[in-house]
Amino acid sequence: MSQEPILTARGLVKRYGRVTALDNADFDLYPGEILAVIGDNGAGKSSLIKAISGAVHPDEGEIRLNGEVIHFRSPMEARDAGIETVYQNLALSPALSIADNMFLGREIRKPGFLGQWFRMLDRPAMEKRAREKLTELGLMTIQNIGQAVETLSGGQRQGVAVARAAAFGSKVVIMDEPTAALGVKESRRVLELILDVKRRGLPIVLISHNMPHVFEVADRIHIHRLGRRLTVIDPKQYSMSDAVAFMTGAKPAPEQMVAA
Amino acid sequence: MSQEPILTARGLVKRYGRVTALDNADFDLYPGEILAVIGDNGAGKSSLIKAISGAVHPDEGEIRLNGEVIHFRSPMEARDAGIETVYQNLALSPALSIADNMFLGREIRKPGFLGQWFRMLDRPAMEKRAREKLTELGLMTIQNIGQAVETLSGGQRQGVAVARAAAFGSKVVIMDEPTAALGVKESRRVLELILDVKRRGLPIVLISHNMPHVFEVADRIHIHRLGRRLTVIDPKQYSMSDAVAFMTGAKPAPEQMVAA
Amino acid sequence: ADISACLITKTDTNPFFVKMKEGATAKANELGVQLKAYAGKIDGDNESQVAAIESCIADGAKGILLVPSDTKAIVDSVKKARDAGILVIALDTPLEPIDAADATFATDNFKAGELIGSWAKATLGDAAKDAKIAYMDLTPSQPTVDVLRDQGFMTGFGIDTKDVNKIGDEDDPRNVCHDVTNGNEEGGRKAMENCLQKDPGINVVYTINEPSAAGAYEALKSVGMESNVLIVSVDGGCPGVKNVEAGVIGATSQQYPLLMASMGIEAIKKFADTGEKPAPTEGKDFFDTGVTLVTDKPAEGVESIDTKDGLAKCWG
Amino acid sequence: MSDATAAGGKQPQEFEKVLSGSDTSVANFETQSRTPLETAQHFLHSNPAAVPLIVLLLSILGFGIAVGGKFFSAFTMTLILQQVAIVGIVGAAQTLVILTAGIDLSVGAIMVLSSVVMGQFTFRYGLPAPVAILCGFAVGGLCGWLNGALVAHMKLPPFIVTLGTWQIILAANFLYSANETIRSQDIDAQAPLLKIFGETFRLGGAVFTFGVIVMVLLVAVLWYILNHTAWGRHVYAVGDDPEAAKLSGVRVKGMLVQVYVLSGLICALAGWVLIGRLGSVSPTSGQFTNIESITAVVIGGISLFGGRGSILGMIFGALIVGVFSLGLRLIGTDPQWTYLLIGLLIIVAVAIDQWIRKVAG
Amino acid sequence: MSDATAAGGKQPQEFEKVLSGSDTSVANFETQSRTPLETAQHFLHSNPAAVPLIVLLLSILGFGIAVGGKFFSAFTMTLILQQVAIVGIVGAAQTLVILTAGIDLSVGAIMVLSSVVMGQFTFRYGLPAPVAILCGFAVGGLCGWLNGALVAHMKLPPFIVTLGTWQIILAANFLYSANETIRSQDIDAQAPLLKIFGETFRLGGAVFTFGVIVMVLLVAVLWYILNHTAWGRHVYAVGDDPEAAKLSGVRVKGMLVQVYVLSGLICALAGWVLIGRLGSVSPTSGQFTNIESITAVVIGGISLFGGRGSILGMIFGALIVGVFSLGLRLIGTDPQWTYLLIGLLIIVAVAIDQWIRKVAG
Ligand SMILES: Nc1ncnc2c1ncn2[C@@H]1O[C@H](COP(=O)(O)OP(=O)(O)OP(=O)(O)O)[C@@H](O)[C@H]1O
Ligand SMILES: Nc1ncnc2c1ncn2[C@@H]1O[C@H](COP(=O)(O)OP(=O)(O)OP(=O)(O)O)[C@@H](O)[C@H]1O
Ligand SMILES: OC[C@H]1O[C@](O)(CO)[C@@H](O)[C@@H]1O
Ligand SMILES: [Mg+2]
Ligand SMILES: [Mg+2]
Repeated sequence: MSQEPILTARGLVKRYGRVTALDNADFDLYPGEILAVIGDNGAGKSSLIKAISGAVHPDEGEIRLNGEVIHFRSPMEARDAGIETVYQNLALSPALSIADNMFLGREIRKPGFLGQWFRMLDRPAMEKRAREKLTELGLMTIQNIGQAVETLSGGQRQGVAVARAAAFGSKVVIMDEPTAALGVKESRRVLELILDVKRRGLPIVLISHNMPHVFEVADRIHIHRLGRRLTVIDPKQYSMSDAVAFMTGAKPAPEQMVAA
Repeated sequence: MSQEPILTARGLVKRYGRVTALDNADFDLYPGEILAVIGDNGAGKSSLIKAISGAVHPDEGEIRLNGEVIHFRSPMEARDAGIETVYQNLALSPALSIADNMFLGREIRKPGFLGQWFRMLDRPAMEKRAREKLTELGLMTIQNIGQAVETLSGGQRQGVAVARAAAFGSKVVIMDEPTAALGVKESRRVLELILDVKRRGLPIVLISHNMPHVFEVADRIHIHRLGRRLTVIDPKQYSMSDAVAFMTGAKPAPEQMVAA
Repeated sequence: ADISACLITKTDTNPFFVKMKEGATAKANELGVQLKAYAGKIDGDNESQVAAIESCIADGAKGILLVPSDTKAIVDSVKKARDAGILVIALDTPLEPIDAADATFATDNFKAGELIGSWAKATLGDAAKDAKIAYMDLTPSQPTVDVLRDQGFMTGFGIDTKDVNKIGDEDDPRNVCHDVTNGNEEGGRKAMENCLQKDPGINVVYTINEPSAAGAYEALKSVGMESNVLIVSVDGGCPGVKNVEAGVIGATSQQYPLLMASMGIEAIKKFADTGEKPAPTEGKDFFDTGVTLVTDKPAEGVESIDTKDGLAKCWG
Repeated sequence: MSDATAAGGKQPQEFEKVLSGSDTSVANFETQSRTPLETAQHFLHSNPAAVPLIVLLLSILGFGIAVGGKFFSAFTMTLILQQVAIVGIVGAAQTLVILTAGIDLSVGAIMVLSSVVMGQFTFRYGLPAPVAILCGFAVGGLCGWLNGALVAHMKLPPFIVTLGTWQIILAANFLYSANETIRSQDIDAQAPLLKIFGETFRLGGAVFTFGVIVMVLLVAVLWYILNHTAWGRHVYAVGDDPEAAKLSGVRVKGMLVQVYVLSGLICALAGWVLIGRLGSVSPTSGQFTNIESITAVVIGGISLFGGRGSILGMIFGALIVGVFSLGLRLIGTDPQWTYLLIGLLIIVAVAIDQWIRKVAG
Repeated sequence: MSDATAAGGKQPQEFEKVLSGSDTSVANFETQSRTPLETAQHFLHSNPAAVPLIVLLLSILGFGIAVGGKFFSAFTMTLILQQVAIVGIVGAAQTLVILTAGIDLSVGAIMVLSSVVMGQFTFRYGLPAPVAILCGFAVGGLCGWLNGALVAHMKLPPFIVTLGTWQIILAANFLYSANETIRSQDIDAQAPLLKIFGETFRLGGAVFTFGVIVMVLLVAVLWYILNHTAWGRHVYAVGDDPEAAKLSGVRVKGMLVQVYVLSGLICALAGWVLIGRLGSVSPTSGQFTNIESITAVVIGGISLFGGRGSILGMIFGALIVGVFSLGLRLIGTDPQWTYLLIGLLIIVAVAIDQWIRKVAG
């Protein structure tokens, strides 16, 4: 594509005490694409997307959204800018209801007087919209939208998190290993959801250790190694074996990077 | 095989409040085999192996080890009987050292007077043996056996848990999704380790959502659905598609069970 | 040479002890004595006083002025100080036994109680026969001041005290309630409320000191009973005397903490200079710093001064 | 460049294709017919303030029977409310903090310092009472801000922070006040506004103080805020899982600071009410208010781990303690029996709560 | 029956075969040359008792300079030890409980009740002193067992359990003792064994009580047990992550009960030492011992979340408080300044600790 990237990062550095989790990492995401990020455990994938989504502050480096330099001080600001993230640990509040969780930080208030002066929440509206989102995404049947998230199974929880991101992302959706704990059936549904979001025109970042899944859905694959971007490959030009070989250091990475 | 099963369970029931996690589940493990357990999220796989390893007490049902009925009141007793388990959440103490973790509950005391009267731990001996185990299993290079487990990467942690089970299991080794969070390389090492343990003559129970891995190493596959054993299949006679179809209810399970 | 002395009070929050400290400090400056002051965290806090005594020993003090919180439990520590050659004077509250200290400078607390007891009895006249009395006592451990004033009041009122060393063993039906106040406003209010519940007909309230009397008064006021009840107290601080003037308190037994403090410092100075120890008042086992009943409604047969005189002699 | 597996690109793996036929019904573990016991448990489980309310009603009933008619009098009932007012107000502050998984040992100290500031600013510096009262609130808010900043920005455990500030604030209170008590008559004469919450009015036999009214209003307003505004839901989210709250868009640090500041302001309000209750400004009051407020919160079924419970539970908890204390006095037991029974009550209340959670799953 | 993918059985997937050639070196993030600051941080990080030890030495030095030579005298130094003995012993009990991620608010009450039992059983029932002392230990152990059983078996939060038992035990103490103090003279005459820990012996200018010796021995023994026996490691494991400890073979419930019982027995020991220190048996003592012992533990760098810290840190923490208290008293500051400074100390000590953890990563 000849388009400009929607989201870029250059020279990101993040240190945790003596550990350097990000070591001059770069990143590019183009409009409408599914970009997979793969790498060994501890390569720095989660740190990368946390830096991009405002969950941690990089020690060095620059992030641009649509060409403009941004400095998110909190995940809230990234969300306000249209970047939605499914974190590896889901980030749901166990004791709050499904609807409360989906709307946390972007609650709907009652119209008119009550909402404006008494800042009263519009529970029915939020529950209705939450139910719609879940149904629309065809993800699962949840009987009671008011039930606490802690009463859901692991798969259902992952579903809520994914649905929240898919429903509210207006510019970018990022998913960190959204299928790690899921079974065959549940994983497939998440993949379908990802393709769905793409069809709506949003670019997606997918972190995953599952090579067949990555090669099935990704338009480009960002290979992360030792805290930095090693290379970006086109899944149609390289095999899974190649990708694994690059990512584990079994083969040197190709010199030229694939411009998307 | 015409042998007697080493570990059996009949009619296990376990309820959590209104949820029935195990609903009359059966289970058989034969000597020297790798038995895979597969099933949807929430099917009750973890509950099953927790019941077998003494981590939870089934409400009903009977468990036999080598034909004798057993009632483990704690994981400790299961371990004393030679059953070692890698739980889904690893069960490592973050602030304790690798050596302390490996020997937790089976510490080695100093020989002679100090050990007998003052119950003094033999730190050097434990560290030496821990290092040996980790090296012998060829799993990874850990510089400092005295470092706290919390300073290890996710993969290294899983490695310590697996090594502990492999090293101490004398009758049975159980692993609950030991590769869920692991990368391609790290998962492969765990599979090799499993084959290694089998070569030492121990039977292994492997819970996994990764079909290719399951079909690669399993001798028999126990399919769990809605809290009970649906069927047991021989991976040489059924395809992955069949297994997935049974486990998700897409196809009815074959009538006759495969005696191993 | 430089003589150093210690003042250890029950708390440093009761105005009585605040004044005592001021008086002692002034006297110490005058005589060139170095004074360090210590206090417990709450009334009844014995451990802080033990630690304070030890500090004084370590500090090489010549004398200690002590207002003991727990009059029995502190005795051993006092002995240690005396063994170290320090003069220990109990102020306000005698030790048990009283001769555990080298000297005691105090109000005659039994008499203080007796005065307000007799006054209440005389004021009530015939009604005294079926009075309903509530006692706002000090702390559960019943230190000497607590017992002396409480039992003194009963004696003055004509109630059989049974064991005069023990509060609460009486069987006179006029005693309807005993509760502890820790000698402060909050405790006074709570204790009074509790007693009111037991018997809303209470018409005489004995209080261990003026802070607790103030609290008890608020409780009475909140249920509109303040004018039906006779409150008596001990202390005679300026706020207390004003309360007598305003009719909040019927009568109070005035004590003289500044005198206790200044005499105490003088005694220590003298002991340091000459080795001589202070002597008790004739016929008593302690030095009596005096007590005077203050009321604007004098009663027959009970000697008293009015609030104008009381205000002239009050202490802060 | 490409091998066999690469051919699989853009295609699900073979074994995943069968999924289209998989069972789409959702497993329903729920037993259809519920026994009355189960229904009750479910109700109790979903209404966290119900258990303390029931305990409260039962204890009123119990003492009513044991003590007789006098216990049911409007007089007794309102006296309980009066005795509970301070703990109820401070308990509201404590509830906010505990809902965020914190704990505030300094509440009593903040309350007393604020009341001393209100008094001394009026009498020592001659400020008009309303100004002095505002200064008292400012000091309360400031103490709360200090706690909040240490907890949120320095990431210190709330127990430790407030253990420290408790001692600091209390000592500051004694040093500043020079332990002077301000007398009731002086307040009446010069600044009756300080005592406004001690004013009473009657409704039949019942005597209410303004302090009681303000407690009830405060709890009602906080209940509304906690349950019907975004800010309130964020308080729960922060206590439930701060990391999750942060990642899903709650400004956790800001929330924590706000909660502690609000708690400080409420303690200042309690300080004002305290002046009304004692009639005077006494720097020695409130020594046990922290423990009493935590007790009310705990008996009220609010989890010390944060994120669970209702502020209504706290007020029922405070009333239960009030009913027990007064009831036992009326029966005529030694006050020590009250402490003993309240100790038992704490354990029993929490055990019941735990049991309901467990059985209701 | 078998399709394309089944052919892969017993074979790794294609893309996994390349792994044989993968990089086998282990990523080494560690910067090779450490600056002296980093080395210091690392040292402090791996020796949890080092920070309080350094603070202790600095504060002794500071007060030595401020107070003058008298502060360094053997007499003063040993006096601090004497004053710290009770808090140090109770702090050892508190340390055990806090290491298991618990907290014990009832320690002071157990201590006092045990001392009262030792005294009253001797004087009220005329039992021989050794028997009465054993009874005191039995009562202490029983109280601990009650706490432990409620925490381990009923799964109630330790804060709530001990908030309850604190009140229960204290009230039982007052009811049983009838608030009677047993006087020093009587103990000397009839049962001097009760006061044995108050006995002193001299070494030059230093004055040691047996109470001090027993505190030092107790801490040394517990240090050995916690660090060099399996039981001790299990205490840490339980506090670190009880679920993990249970699954990896620690009898968590049993351990918890044992820890609380041991804590109760240590409190009983403290009760015995208390008789020696006060000379008498006083049922009103120990009101602040719970807060004081928690303060020592916290300043000693032991985590309130369990599993981290050294019992040596606790004793240094207790000594720091002792040095501050005595030092400030000898300087002659208002006692309120002492409380204020100790409050500051708590916060600063924990902030430093947190900072070291953070920077040392
Ligand atoms: N909060 C933290 N504190 C200290 N070290 C951290 C922290 N977060 C990450 N790290 C370290 O940074 C490195 C990169 O971690 P990161 O989570 O980004 O890896 P990852 O590629 O997402 O791994 P995985 O595939 O296992 O999720 C690891 O060595 C990890 O231990
Ligand atoms: N401690 C618990 N309390 C309540 N419900 C539980 C508990 N543990 C398991 N369950 C429920 O029991 C059912 C079976 O859970 P289990 O963990 O055994 O499933 P699983 O097959 O291991 O799933 P997964 O593949 O996601 O690990 C689920 O519905 C789960 O929600
Ligand atoms: O708290 C009791 C103390 O209060 C006083 O009456 C002063 O108010 C003292 O004489 C007494 O010791
Ligand atoms: Mg990650
Ligand atoms: Mg599982």
